Amino acid sequence: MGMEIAFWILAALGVGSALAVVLNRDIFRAALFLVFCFFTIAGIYITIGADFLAGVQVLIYVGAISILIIFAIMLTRQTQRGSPSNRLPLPALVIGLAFLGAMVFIVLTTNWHVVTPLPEAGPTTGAIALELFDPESGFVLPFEIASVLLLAAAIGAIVLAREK
Amino acid sequence: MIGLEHFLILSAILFSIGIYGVLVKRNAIAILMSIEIMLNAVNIAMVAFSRYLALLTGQVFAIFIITVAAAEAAVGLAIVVAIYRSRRTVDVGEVDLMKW
Amino acid sequence: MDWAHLGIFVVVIIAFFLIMAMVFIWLERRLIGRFQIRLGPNRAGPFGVLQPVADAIKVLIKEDIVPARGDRWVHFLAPIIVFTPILMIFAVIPFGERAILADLNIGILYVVAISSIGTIGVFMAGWGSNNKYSLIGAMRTVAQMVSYEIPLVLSTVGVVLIAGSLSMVSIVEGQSIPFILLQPLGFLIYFLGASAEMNRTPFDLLEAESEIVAGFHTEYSGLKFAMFYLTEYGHALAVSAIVTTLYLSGWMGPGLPAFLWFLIKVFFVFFLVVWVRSTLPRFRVDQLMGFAWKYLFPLALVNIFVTAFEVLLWPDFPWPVIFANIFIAGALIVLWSRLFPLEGGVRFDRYGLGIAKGLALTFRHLFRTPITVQYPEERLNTSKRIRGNELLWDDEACNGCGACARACPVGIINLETRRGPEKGLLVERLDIDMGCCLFCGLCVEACPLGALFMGRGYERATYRRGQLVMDKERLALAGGEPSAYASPQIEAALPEQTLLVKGEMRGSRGHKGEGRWGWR
Amino acid sequence: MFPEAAGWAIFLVPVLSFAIISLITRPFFNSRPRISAYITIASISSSLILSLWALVSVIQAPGHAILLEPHDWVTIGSTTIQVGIAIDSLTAVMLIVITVVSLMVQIYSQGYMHGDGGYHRYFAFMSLFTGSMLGLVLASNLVMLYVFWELVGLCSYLLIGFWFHRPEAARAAVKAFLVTRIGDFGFLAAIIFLYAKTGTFDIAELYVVAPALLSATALTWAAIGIFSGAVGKSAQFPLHTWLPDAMEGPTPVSALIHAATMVAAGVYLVARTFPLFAQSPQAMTTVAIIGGFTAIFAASMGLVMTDIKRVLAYSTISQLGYMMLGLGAGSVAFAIFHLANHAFFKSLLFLGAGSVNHATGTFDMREMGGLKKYMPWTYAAFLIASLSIAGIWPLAGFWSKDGILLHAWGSTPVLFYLAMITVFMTAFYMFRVVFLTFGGSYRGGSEARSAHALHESPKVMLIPMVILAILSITSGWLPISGFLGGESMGFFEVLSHPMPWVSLILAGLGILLAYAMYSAKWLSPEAVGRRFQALYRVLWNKYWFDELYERVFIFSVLVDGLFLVLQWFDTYIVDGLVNGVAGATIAAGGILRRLQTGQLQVYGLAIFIGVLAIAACLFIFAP
Repeated sequence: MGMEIAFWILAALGVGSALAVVLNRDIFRAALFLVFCFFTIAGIYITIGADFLAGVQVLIYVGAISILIIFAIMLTRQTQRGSPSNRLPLPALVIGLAFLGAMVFIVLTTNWHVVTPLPEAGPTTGAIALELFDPESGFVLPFEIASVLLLAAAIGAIVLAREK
Repeated sequence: MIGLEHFLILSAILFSIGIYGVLVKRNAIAILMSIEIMLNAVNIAMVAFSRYLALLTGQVFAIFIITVAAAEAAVGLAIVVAIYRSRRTVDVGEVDLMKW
Repeated sequence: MDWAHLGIFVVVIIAFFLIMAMVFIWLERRLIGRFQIRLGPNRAGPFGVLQPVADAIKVLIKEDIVPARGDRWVHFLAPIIVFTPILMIFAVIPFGERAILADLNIGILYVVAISSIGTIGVFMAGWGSNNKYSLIGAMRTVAQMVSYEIPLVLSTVGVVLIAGSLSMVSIVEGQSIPFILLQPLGFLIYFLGASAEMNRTPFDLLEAESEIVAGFHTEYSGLKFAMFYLTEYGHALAVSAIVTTLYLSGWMGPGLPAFLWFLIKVFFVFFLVVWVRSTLPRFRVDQLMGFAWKYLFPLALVNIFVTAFEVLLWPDFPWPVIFANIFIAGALIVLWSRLFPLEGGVRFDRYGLGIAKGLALTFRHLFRTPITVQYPEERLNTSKRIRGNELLWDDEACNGCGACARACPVGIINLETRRGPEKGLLVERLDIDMGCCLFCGLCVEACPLGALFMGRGYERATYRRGQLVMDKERLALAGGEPSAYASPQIEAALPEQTLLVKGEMRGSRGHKGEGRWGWR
Repeated sequence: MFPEAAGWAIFLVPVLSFAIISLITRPFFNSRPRISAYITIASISSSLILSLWALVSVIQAPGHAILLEPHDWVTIGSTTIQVGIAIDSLTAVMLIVITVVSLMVQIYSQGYMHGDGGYHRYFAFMSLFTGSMLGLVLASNLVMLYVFWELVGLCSYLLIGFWFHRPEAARAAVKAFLVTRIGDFGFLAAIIFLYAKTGTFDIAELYVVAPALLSATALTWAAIGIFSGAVGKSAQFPLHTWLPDAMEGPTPVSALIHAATMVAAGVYLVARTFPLFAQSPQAMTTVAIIGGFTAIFAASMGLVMTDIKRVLAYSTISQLGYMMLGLGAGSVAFAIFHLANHAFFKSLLFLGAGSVNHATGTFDMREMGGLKKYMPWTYAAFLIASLSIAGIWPLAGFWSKDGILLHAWGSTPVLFYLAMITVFMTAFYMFRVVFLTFGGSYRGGSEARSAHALHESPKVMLIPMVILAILSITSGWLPISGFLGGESMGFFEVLSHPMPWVSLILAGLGILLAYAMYSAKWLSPEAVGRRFQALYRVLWNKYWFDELYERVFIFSVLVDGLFLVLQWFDTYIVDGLVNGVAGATIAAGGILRRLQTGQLQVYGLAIFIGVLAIAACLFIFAP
């Protein structure tokens, strides 16, 4: 019961803050709403029982990516101009709603083969680790590739953003 | 009872909001922010699947998506900063050197 | 754990947090005082324990100033967002065997994640203030915090590797040997990283008054400033608690109850923090980032590799590993600082001994008698030739020649005379406006009869300027003690100058009679 | 019994030496060039030992042939290309000739190339060449033979252009490569033609299958195709022009490649595929005519050249013509016999020329003279070789040449007369060389060399020459022709026939004339030149063949004729097509580029619309 209430509150807050992100003209505030949105999504992970992912979400998105975004906002000094819309709000709205409709339709009409009864949500950290690094069926190679990707991205970002 | 559909629809709503933001915002950073919302929406769906289909692979994928999102944010924002350096603007409408 | 239990625990934790923060504020001030051979606050309540309360009351009734054209909401939310995560950290701190709000199995991850939220608050504070110093300070602070967060997180990985769990309780229970012995390098990195996260000396240059006003909270006052202040000490408390949990085997210990052990260790860690703060000077700004990225970060990585290797080889960690790890840590620190000196050639193998000496010195200061003057009760033993803020006039000796009035460069000596019965001059009026006096002493030197003296008194405060104008009665020699300035005969009569403080001689027993803080 | 591995080792060891030199000693021991020389000499020595073993085995084997199963190399669909080696008497003789001459040349090269910057490279290429040449004679099928055929061509190219910084050398290398390619084209066409008709590349099989499956005309064309390869490689008329220019390479290279072995590969090829030729009288006639004509034609140009190596080059062409004549006259045995003898004395002549050059620094005979005094060993060796090539009894050249003449007399008397004239010419121009170089008094050499700087070459150069001189005398006494299936002649018995006397008298006359003109000065060469000025000019200008090829064929026919047509086709048809497509694309792009606004979000909109459309399509059309 508590989780249900939490879900509805978090979902409402998440959607609201996401809307604020795209509608707010003040880019800094939009970024703050984005942080809040990330935070609510972490909360939603907890309601699904993905505690490790919630921690990762907060650590990466709130702690790192948001900071990066805010730094970029500061470095580009675009706050005076704000974050206005272009000339496409109406087509974009139509497309967005069409996407929403299509996805909701698909979600509702598909049989998802949900496992019943739902297994008890337990700690996921160890299970994820086993899933990731299982030598038989794990994701060791993708994991390594992802780390190389991160390294490349870090170096690339430094090179790109460096003052010549 | 909260079911899989709830999470999927929440994910769809956030994704659509992200689409709207990507299409509408002029500021490149705002566009990147909208993209982050979309990625998070996908992650919600992934995690919901992993819970309701009892497959942890969904969460593993979410972790990879977060990794890629971090890389994307780093490189994307670096590009925005670099563009700002050379053109003194981050308005994607004004960055149209690639036309014709 | 039912809701009531949970609620009570939350209240207890908040109370603990607030009380401990206040204790820390008091403790830090007292400790720094003793480290610097002072007393620290000691008036409000016994030993000054009520000082934080007094501060709190003062701050609560101060005016809350919001900068014009600042982002009001952001400005308002910033202290809350900085404060809340620190409070939330305590949810996973095990105070005792079962005294923990939520034994999350992602304990450390939770701590790291939650504490990273604070950076957003710092940013908001800088942005909302609409002040370029605040913003620059905030950006630098955030950059510093983010940079130091990486070695900090990496250093905890070593602990997690050995304990095999992210849960705080499991980590504590895994410490049959305190991890500080198995992870000396990790402990050092965590300690330094956490100090930087807290913006504490030697990493506090971004909110140091002498550097950049007060950094991101320049524009904060009143309750909001109090929140920042509270956060600072709450953060220190949190870090102490986390270090205790991760490296000092938490609540575990022989004999005493668990909670007491926990508290002792927390205080010990905080003592370390204060000790370092009161000893070391600040980093230079160009060395700040270099220290995190070139020194702590690689060492943290090496620490992970070494630890992982040891976990693979000796899963139960026999005791020789302790010495091996201490040796590895020392060798790494010396080698690394030799190989990669920071900007300006700072090499910790050169300065390491100096740091140790400095720490030893401040530690010795703890056991010395403070030289603080408890002012109204105790007075300074003034110099023989002090020029106090008064003048003394000898009615008998004065012949009204007016030399003093002529000598005065600012012309504040107002002398009126009349013919006396024996053809001498009688002083009708002598007014000196001490509010304008330079205390240059020319009048004293000009007096041919030695009728005018500088006084030794230095406590002449009035409510009005007019009250500073002395008349004949108030200048009378009988009212004060003349200084030996320009008066050799008085100097000869005065006792020998000893220490600065009157009464009992103070100072280090080791330095008795050397007059290190006064004039002989 | 001769093991198969030993057969493979014969040519793979030098190839291995090439690999070692280029991959190990050249990069890592660059300052110790002698290592490369030793490696090369060791590898060729082992090849020589293995070849001797092979020879002994072949002699003992029934039918004088060692049969080895070929191995599959590449299978493309139903076509299987095999590699295999076969050793019969022909191969065995060739193996011995190649390894002996190559070994001598390598030993000699140590002295000749001493101090050259490309020492490693030289020996690497020489190893590769020797290996390829051995592979060429060992190959049991046409594909493998062709591979090595091209490899020796490549080595020839590399070694002619060894001093590639000299423009003449680079040009000569390219010329050699291109001219031989014309012949190779015919050869390749013949291989493919034969395969198309018979379905096999195996030479031994072809002997049996080809005459049965191919019509007489087809066989003739196939034979002529193969012969065209031989014409190119052996520098027969009309593809002879590259060989004199190839003298730009180092002299040991000329000795090995352009005198003894590679140029003889054409002769070997015809000999190897002789059963095909034997079935076609026309082909035989063609070979004989071209051979005979080349012999006299090249000899005539050799009469007037002043460059010692060019004289030798024309002489080589001429002697190769002899061999072809012998083949055309139907005597494989004597053709190969002559090949072997020629290999020894001609390589000796080249080595002698190199030795002379080593001393004087020039190849121009007008600047030599009187070297007899300074270089007695070289003189002796050179004289022996000259007598041998002139066909003086009982030296090696006599035996094989007279065998060929005998056969020519038997088949086509016209060619016999030409050959007889050639004998005279050969004797004349060789002794012209001897007298100009060694007789008289020293005339200067190149600028920096005065007479007292003249010296005999070092031992490392002389010893190979002495060995080759011995072989030049004695190789004719060996029963090679008999071994190869021809008749052999008794040592003195041969003098009882009239024919050898005729050729001996003609050779003697040639020597006498040379003596008269260049040693005794009874006749002034200048006077003779003026007397026959027209002829002299023709000969001096090499019948204007280079000019003919360059001006007429290349510029008139190709550049102004065929190329113009091709260029028109290229410009209007090919380019027109390409430009038309491009123009249409540009026009379409001009319209479509309006869509490309540079506005990222418009593209994004399009992408999302597209995704929606795809989803809709999936939903509508999916089952």
